[in-house]
Amino acid sequence: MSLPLVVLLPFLGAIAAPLFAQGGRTAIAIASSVPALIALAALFPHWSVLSAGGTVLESYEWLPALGLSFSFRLDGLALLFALLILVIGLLVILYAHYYLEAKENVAKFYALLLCFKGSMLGIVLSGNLLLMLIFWELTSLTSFLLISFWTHKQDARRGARLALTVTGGGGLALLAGILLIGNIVGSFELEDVLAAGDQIKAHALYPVALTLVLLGAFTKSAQFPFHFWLPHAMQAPTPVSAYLHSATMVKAGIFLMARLYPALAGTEQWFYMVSFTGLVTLLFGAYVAMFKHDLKGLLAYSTVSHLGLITLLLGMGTQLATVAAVFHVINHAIFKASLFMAAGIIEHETGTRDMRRINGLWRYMPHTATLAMVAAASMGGVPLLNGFLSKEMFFAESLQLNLPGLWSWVPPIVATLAGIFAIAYSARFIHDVFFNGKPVDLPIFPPHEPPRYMKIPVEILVFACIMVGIFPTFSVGPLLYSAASATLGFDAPDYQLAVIHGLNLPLLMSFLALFGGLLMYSQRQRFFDFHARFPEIDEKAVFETVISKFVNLAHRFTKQVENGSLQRYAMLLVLSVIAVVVLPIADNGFHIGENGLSTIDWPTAIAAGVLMISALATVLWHRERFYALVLLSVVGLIVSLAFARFSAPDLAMTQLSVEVVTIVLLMLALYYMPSWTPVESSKAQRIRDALIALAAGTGMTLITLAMLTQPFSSISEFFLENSKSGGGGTNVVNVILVDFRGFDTLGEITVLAIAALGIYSMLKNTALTPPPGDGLGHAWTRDHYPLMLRQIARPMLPLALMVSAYIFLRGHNLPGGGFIAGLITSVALILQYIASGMIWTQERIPFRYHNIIGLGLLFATITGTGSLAFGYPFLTSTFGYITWPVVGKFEVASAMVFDLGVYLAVIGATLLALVSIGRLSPHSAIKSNQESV
Amino acid sequence: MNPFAEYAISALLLFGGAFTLVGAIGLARLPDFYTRLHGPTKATTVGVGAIMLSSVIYFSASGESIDISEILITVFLLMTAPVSANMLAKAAMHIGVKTVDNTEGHPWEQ
Amino acid sequence: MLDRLNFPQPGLSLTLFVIWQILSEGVSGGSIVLGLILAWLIPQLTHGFWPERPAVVKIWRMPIYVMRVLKDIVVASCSVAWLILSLRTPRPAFINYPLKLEHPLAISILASTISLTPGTVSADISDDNKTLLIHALDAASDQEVIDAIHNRYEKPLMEMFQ
Amino acid sequence: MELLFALVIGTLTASGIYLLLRARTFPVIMGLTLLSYGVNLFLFATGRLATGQQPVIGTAATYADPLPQALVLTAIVIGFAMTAFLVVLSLRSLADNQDDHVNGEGREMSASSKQEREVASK
Amino acid sequence: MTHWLIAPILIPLLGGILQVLMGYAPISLRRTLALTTTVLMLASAIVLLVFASDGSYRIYAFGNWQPPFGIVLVLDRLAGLMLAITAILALLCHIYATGGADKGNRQFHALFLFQLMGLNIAFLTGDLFNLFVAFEVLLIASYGLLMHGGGTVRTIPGLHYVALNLVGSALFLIGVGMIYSVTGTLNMADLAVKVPQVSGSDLNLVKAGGMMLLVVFGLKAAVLPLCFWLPKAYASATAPVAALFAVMTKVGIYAIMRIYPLIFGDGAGELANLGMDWLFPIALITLSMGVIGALGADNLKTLVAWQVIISVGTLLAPIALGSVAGLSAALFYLVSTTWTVAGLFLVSELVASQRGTAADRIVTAPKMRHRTFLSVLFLIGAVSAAGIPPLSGFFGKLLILQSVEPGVEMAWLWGVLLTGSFLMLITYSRAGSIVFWWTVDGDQEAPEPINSRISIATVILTCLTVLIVVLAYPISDYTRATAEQLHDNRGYINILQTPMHVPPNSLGEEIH
Amino acid sequence: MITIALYLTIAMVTLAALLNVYRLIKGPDEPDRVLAIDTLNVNAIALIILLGITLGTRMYLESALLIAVMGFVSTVAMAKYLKRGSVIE
Ligand code: NA
Ligand code: NA
Repeated sequence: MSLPLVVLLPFLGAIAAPLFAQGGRTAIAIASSVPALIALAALFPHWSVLSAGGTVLESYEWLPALGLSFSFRLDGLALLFALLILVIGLLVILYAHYYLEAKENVAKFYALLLCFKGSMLGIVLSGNLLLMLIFWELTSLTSFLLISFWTHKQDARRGARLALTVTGGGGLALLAGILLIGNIVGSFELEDVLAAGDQIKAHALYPVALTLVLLGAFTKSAQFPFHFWLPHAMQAPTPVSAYLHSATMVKAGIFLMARLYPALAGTEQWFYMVSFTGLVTLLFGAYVAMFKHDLKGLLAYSTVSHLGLITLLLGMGTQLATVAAVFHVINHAIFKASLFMAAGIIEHETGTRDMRRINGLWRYMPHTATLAMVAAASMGGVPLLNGFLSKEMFFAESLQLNLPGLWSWVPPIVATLAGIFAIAYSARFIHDVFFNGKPVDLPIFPPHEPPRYMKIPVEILVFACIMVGIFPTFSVGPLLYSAASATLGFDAPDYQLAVIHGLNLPLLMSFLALFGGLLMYSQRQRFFDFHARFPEIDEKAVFETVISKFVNLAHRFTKQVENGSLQRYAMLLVLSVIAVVVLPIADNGFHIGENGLSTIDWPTAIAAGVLMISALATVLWHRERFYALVLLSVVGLIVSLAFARFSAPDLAMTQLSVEVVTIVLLMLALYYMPSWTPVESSKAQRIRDALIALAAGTGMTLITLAMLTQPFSSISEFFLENSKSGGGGTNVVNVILVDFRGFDTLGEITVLAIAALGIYSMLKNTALTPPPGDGLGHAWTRDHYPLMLRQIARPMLPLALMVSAYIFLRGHNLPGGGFIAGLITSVALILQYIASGMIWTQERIPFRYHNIIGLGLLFATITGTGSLAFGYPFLTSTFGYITWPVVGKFEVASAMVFDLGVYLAVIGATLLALVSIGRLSPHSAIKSNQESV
Repeated sequence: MNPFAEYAISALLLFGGAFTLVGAIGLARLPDFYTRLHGPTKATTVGVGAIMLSSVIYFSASGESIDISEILITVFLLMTAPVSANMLAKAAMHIGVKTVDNTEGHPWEQ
Repeated sequence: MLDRLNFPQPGLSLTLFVIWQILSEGVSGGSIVLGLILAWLIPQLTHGFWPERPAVVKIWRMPIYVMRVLKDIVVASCSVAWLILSLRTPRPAFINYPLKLEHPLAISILASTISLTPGTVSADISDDNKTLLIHALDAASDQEVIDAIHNRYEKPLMEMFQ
Repeated sequence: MELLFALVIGTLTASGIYLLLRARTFPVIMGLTLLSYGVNLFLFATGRLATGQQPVIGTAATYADPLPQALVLTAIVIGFAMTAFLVVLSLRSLADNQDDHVNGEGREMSASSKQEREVASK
Repeated sequence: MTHWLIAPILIPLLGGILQVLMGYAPISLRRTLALTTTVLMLASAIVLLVFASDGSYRIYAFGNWQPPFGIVLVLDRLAGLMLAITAILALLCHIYATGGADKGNRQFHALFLFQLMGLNIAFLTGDLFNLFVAFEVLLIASYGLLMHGGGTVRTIPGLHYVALNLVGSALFLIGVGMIYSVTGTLNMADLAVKVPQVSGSDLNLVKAGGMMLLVVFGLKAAVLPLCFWLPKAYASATAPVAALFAVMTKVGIYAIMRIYPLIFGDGAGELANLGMDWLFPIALITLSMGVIGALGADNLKTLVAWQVIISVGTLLAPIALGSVAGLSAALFYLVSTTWTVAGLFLVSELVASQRGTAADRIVTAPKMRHRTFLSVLFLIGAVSAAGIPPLSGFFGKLLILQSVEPGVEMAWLWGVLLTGSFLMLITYSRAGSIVFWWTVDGDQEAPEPINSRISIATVILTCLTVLIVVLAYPISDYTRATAEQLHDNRGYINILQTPMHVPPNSLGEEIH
Repeated sequence: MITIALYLTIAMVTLAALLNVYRLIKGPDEPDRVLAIDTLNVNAIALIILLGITLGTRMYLESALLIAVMGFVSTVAMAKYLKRGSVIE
């Protein structure tokens, strides 16, 4: 339980810390330190196991489907990193306590810092690669939030986004790499993966996996060419820089390479990719660092360089190089953290980080200066300090590389060169800041020593530099050995951690570097002049530019394709259908089915001809809208005739009734619309559209023809057999509608109801100005409600109700039913509206259409639920025959009540829809008493 | 079937068909809208009426129960045709549809 | 409540009842009961839509009038048919017919009659219900048409509706 | 007969789709209506063509497939509801945008209609 | 047989009817009743989820007609899952809506409930034509909901949405017709039996029908090139509506998952895996288009709307691969993405409400009230949506990445998915930093404070992603089992053998 | 005999319909077109009755009744549109 606890504690702390906000900054800082202290205490007992070369494993199942588990694994390497994270974390908390100003959101800061700490611990303690990846990306996220802690600063926001983009993106590559490894090994458990090194390296996908994993590592550890985010991450508050960007997060990539060393290293690919990247980064970082005027910029590039160094060491592949790499991780963390803190103090006290303005601070803050100078010396690799030791090991290893021919000279030369640069920029850090005349134009003047306790973290770290530098074996020996062994996967070879190994080539190189560096610093102006010839690249700005270019490009592209044109969308839809439906059929060839064609009778043919002519005429004259509408109604009429012709009386009636309501609806709308459609598409477009339409039409024709001539049998036999006996009706279509498939009908009337309600609410606050006259320029007539029409409309209503009742009642046994009856009633009422106007009619209708709709739906539903009482499913119908005196025998069917619901819903919905449009007319608002008679 | 019924049915059918056709011919060839209005309102209605009647006789004669629903349709058509004509005439007068030259009198302003 | 259990429009109720018998398959106990129910129910629902019923209608004269009109329709249809089929150019005319009838229903019936009988179509009724615009397909003289209509149709209607 | 029926459906589909691709709401609605006629006829035809075989028990010797008829009935009603909604929506669009184009910001306007607008604005 | 299966349909139906009949009741009463309805529906959905998790099929035969003749509802794991996802989403959206978004239209609650009814029918029905009806119910309700709220911006996108869906409905009918014209049946289980037997010249028709339906479902799901109606429509909808719409595209995906493995699965002979070879590349292109759209979006809602399209592509790619692992991964991701995207819509609306004229546009504006609150919610949503650890979106993507076997498809899927995630990372960080961090001087005109219902609903919906992570094990177990159930269609086919129900106290003659 | 008469009648009615379509297309004015479709409705009624006689069934009569009702309302609405613009006001 202790390992997950170590990881979990900071997160719990992150939740808890803000609760202490009311207790003041100190309370938060203390609260934030608790998790680390507990964690240290929790890790301590494991040391006995680790020092004996063992590994602590704790595993809990989480998502076996993914191969993801809560596995934690503690070995020397993990412990080393965990200690760095925890200890430096504690120092940073203390430091930040003085660094942050009172007005700042300290709670947020500590919470984020703790989240980061937890994530970082998660990376190093994960025993499962996927789990590690989760923490990996979490560090990117928390780092993003920490860098942009001062959200009001543009540079901070940009730097944060740049960092997130690079490291988060690298994380995605790492994810792919890990997945590949998991795929090869069959497990994501670190134990399994580390044991399967040979299997991985032999796999065909090894190069891909390696590349992806290294992409993750390189981006995180700021290796060239992904280094550029790190300097911009320095926009973060200094505690963050010290912690994340020197000691911990940037080491995550190094950690990953070390962690997977047994699984991935030892091949040529590894060697070339890792060592070459490291080499370039080492040199490049060191070179650039020298020219940075920004204190933290210098430190950042120095960090880049040192990370390159470690990478190079890991890439070399020799055992001692690996030991050196691990050692340098420790040393770099120590001196760089202290340097950042010192830089932070300087910035804090002077108000700037520009080395051109900061001069001669020795006079104002000698204590800080001393600390910084020791740390800087360590960074430069001055003997007796920790930096020197690992660098010596590095120089030694650079000489051991077995490269062909002259190539073997390259590593030692580059190493020495980098050493020269390192001395030079360290010297610059010392001389330029603390000496070099007087300060120039400092925002805060004169600078003072910082608060006493702010220096404590620095003092501790500098003390560590010296301790390790002088007593390496005593101070870090066991830990280093344990960590190096864990990295290698077996016990590390013998090596000596001594201050001086004797007079040898590496020592010579060190001295070369020392003097070369000092020389270079003394001649710095020449180098500055040389460097100034190259334009300075602000990667942030480049990044912003690139991103906004991309955004603009994406925006333009999106606007191009998503151009808000229904014409295009509809065309794409139709083309899609043609592509996936019509074309394949055309490919397969078209067949007339086995049944062949039946003979044509001429009246039908003529009717069909009229239909086709009308349809085409509708297209041809679609610009004259009313005319097109008339033609459309002819099409509708013939469609209903076709239904009658081919044995579907119910359909014929439905089509007829719906047709007239639709036409009235369209005319209601047309009143407000232009009566004429202008030509808007070019001839080419029209031809294109016509071709598309023709293709679709041809497709439908062929499909229909193939279908109609093919024999088939359907489930309908069942309906025909059971309609009378099971459904109590002889009109099978109606029995299907109210019984066999009554649920469809319930849905259908619901659709109708919703449409009407939607129409009603959509038009509620709509104002439309009707045109003053028709399209030909005639003003509308005065005569709203013609006499003859009114007179005929009167008897029509009762007659239509009668017919409705008739159609309704017989529907179960003969063509008809609730739907058609409902439409007849609706149309009769519509006639009243047409003949006598909105107000007159509305006055005579004592109910709201909403309620009719609601009642209709309710009837249908309640009838359906009736059967539940008898234990039967919803919509089970029942019927029976009752014999009454006089009346005789008649049928009572529950389906009729359902149909009544349909009837009511249809009336309510149809009229609500039409009346809602009619209400738009200004006349309906005027209380007109035209109806005097 | 009763031969008398057959004769009656056939005659009514042909009569109805002929009148329907005549109405349509009128619609097609009369010179202006107002004259064309006469064809459908009368000839066609009469034609359909005759066909309906033949249907009534046909089904009555072929042994089904006497059923005169068709009459209802005819009555309905007779009731509505004048109103349709009236509405259309009013629409035509509103639009100012041209009359044939030799028309006496004038349509009203709408 | 009880006072609503009447027949607000007895004529309509009767008509509806008869129509129901026509529609239903044969007169039976069931159709009579249902017909009665509908003949009562429907006017209850719709009487508001028919506010201006004539006070007195001599309804028994109606069948005679209808028979006359039907005969005229058939006879005169033939003449129109002939006119259509012959190649003679018709002499159309718009005729202003002075109405004596006052009741709107009566006017409507007259106008319908005019439209149904061949050769004439009621094109419009003036706003004051005093004049009927008739379009005649082939009119010899206006007055002839006016007289014919008045004598043959308007007089009987006046008798019915006064 | 089948060929005739197929041609009718094809014509309706083609006409419908051509109108669907127009730039104004009204033709689009008409196109959709035509298309739905075609579709309803097609769905109806899936039960194959039958003459005088209305599926009313006792009125014919054999019966047409009643199921597609029921489906088409449902489809007609639903189609009506949808069309009604679309019609009203196009009215609403007319009210909101002062014209009846179906295209949003990226309206494709040809020279002729621009001219027309200019003329109209004078 | 249990009547529970109709509960998720009848509850919103009756609740909706009640809303229609109570049009003039005070709004507080209507809200209470409407919310009660949704809560009851959620309860019923959970009951069904529990039922379904035993892995059996439950059927409900309307009218007590033996399938394939009558319409049946079929409850299996997939249906249970979809019901639960929708019900939870719906309740939260509904609570949000009662915070004030439901004003201005008395029909809002009715439309909302009918929409739920339509969705639930779609998830439960075992009948192809009834699926059409369900689609229409949910579509027509969605049209109404889309137009809810003031302003003129939504009419044109609404018009496009309606018109295209009308074409879609027509295509659906044609597709159903083609399939019926050969198989003579509409019941999905029966189709699963009959389609593999199709041969000869009938193959063409069924194939055409199947592809036609795929186009229709693709339109509903918004795959490229049929997705362009979506961004503007969703972006212009009122927040709770847009959030509810997060599940609408999933209906299309649901239909694909339901129908293709069942009817055109591995055992469908010549029609096996119909259309899936099209679907895979289309899914990836859709995903790419979504990413481009999101990258180029100039306001948050549009960005989120494109995220919907990204989700669609992400979901369909593994579905197209057709493996159990793929389906399972897709289902897991579906749970996550539906809620996450919905939450983002709500957050975007809140942001818009706090920024005056800048609304949710990705531009600088004076600092908003509740910035921390909103930015945290946005962060959670964005992290989950972009598929970055540790939130649920990541696990979904991880499952999807793992579901594909090494090969060309893997390269494509991984490449597109990971690049997409990368670009979305950029997109969200850019949008978030501009909207939340990059403030100019000045004060917002004091916007209305966010009322507690709204914030509770938003917080819960946004944080569901955390819940998914916590429950990842049971959820992934469930989706795995669901995928297995989908992949093996024998169980579904067996519903045809279900004996019809005869109640113990049968009333004999009175009921047939 | 009835058969022959029936066929002749169907032929005449169909021809009549064609003439109506001619008028429909030709116009020249909108009222002409509405008149043509009104007449077409009546022809359709006739055709349905004739279909019923041909098939010997009364199943289609109500369709004819509906054409009469619906056709009338449709004609009236169109006419009103032509002169008033607003069909329901
Ligand atoms: Na300086
Ligand atoms: Na009778």
